[in-house]
Amino acid sequence: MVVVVKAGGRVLQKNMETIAKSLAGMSGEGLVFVHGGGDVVTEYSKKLGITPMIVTSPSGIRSRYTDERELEVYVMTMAGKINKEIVSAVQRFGGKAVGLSGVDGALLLAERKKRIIIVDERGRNRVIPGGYTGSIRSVNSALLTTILEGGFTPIVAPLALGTEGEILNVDGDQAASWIARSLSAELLVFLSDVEGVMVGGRVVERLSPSEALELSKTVGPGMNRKLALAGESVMATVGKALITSGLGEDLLSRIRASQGTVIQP
Amino acid sequence: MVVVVKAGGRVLQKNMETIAKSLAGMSGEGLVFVHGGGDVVTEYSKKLGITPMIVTSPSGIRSRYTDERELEVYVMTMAGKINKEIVSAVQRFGGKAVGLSGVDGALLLAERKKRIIIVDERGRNRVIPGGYTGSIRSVNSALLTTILEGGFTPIVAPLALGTEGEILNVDGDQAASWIARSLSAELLVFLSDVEGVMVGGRVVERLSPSEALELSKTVGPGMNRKLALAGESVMATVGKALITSGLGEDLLSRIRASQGTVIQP
Amino acid sequence: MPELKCPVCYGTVKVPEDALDGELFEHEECGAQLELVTSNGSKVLKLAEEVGEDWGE
Amino acid sequence: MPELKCPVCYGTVKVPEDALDGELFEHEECGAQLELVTSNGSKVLKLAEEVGEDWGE
Ligand SMILES: [Zn+2]
Ligand SMILES: [Zn+2]
Repeated sequence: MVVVVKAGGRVLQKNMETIAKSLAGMSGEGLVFVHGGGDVVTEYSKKLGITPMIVTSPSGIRSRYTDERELEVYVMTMAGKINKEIVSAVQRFGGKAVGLSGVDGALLLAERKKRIIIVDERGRNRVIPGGYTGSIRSVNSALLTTILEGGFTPIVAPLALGTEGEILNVDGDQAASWIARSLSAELLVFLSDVEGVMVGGRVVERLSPSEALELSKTVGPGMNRKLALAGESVMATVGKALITSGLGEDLLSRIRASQGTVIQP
Repeated sequence: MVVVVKAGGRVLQKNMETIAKSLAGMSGEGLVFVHGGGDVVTEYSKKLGITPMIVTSPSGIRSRYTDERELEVYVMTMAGKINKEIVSAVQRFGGKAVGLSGVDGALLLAERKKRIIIVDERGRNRVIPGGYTGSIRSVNSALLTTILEGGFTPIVAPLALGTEGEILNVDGDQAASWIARSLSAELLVFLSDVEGVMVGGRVVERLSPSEALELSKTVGPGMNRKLALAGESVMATVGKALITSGLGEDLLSRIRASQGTVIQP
Repeated sequence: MPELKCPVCYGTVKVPEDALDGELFEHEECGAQLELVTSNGSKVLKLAEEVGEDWGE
Repeated sequence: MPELKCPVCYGTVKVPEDALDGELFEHEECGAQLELVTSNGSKVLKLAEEVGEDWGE
């Protein structure tokens, strides 16, 4: 039984201790944790005098544009600072954690965009050279399986290897979804800063994968991506997906009771 | 059969491609690689406006004094930038590498100095609060064994867990020696920027462990530590230690032919 | 508003004065996705290809 | 050069004018390793303990 849990940087900053404690509580049960941390990358980019460039795609997806200098900060922050902070925190609570990135054991292979379309500051579509970001194309789950069988909990930073062996920045939600699919996970959990997918001020409790894909077209940015990935994952090999809050104290019971939005056939 | 190889930051910066290629050539043969990188840490500390403080102990050992901000840069640079650069480079040459630090799987446990003695700028001995550096006390080799058995080459950054679960900066040579001892390595290699231990302008080709310890008292800083660790490791469980140059193209054949200074009973 | 030639249907495409290199235009008449480029010092339209949306954390 | 009392043998220890807190002195008479500290505004010597050399990369 494998459970893949993803938490973004904002949730981690707000609730690190509880999350680490919960991960320690699930450690040894086939848990894989994937983290984000874009805000911390931005903070360190600023400290190093690099102005982060956020690009918006024509379909409204906002993402960081990663040049060579930003990639360096991205790697240092994600695979260095954030990853090792989580690993040491999980171990303080008695878990056995191993920090990894998609680069290690060629875990995540991604394709880099040579050219990307952005909506520029005047609201017009434009083509620019692609930065060091990648879209995941395959997972080598051998390393994860080895580490899980050794009784350790992998803590994965969202990096990937490009086709020329270069390091790339990949989306953490996408990384979690690909890992869950490659391991045929029983459960994929997205820890967000809201209780679940909200429609009309209320949490949607249950969605089929196709309903999730349909609803992903109308919900706000951030949640749209999670919802689409949740739907696609369950359509593939994942048993169930859960979008729930990563804030609050009762994280483990929320996950075990599937509180939030459940995506299931 | 286990071989532990250590290279410092300067050697890595000068000869990264050849080292990565050599590691890839030894990958899957029970290889563990430990890296340094102090110079790169200094570079990033400066970029972030932190002035590095180098302290000298009464016995003449110079080391970086690590405060909380410096530790952060240390973790980002060592476990983030340098570690993932080596991992991706080894994989470009066909190796299967996994980046780790002493924090992962509680691989290296260290004791932090609460108070340390330094020789101050006036040449006088003084006690100051200890920084975030640790002296290694034990190794949990379970994670290394798991990863080696999976056919991967661990690439280890010199971090350790303190007794309160905090992250500490530890010496890379010390880390390599402890890992080699815990795995009863057949061979421990220190890649340096000289051909071996020099006495009277010539490389000393062979030393017994006790001769190594004796000579460590008279050779220059940097080499003295390697020589002492080599002697202690071979006195414990390590078959043989080799201090050789990490520069040049023929790294793999130098190691296989034991060119340099061999420490062996 | 300058008028440029569509390389697909050879029809006319209106492009804003302040259009920049890399800017994309869909030619409504033929449906082609066109990209503004500077070729030998003058602005021309070429078929946009091999582009995707950006991904990344 | 001020003279301070050794807390081990109660003998006299000579300390330089510019000595700083944390500075270490070996009392030759008794061999004690002593540390200069400020206590209630005045400089005194106490037995130095639990100190080691620094290690680290
Ligand atoms: Zn046309
Ligand atoms: Zn005395």
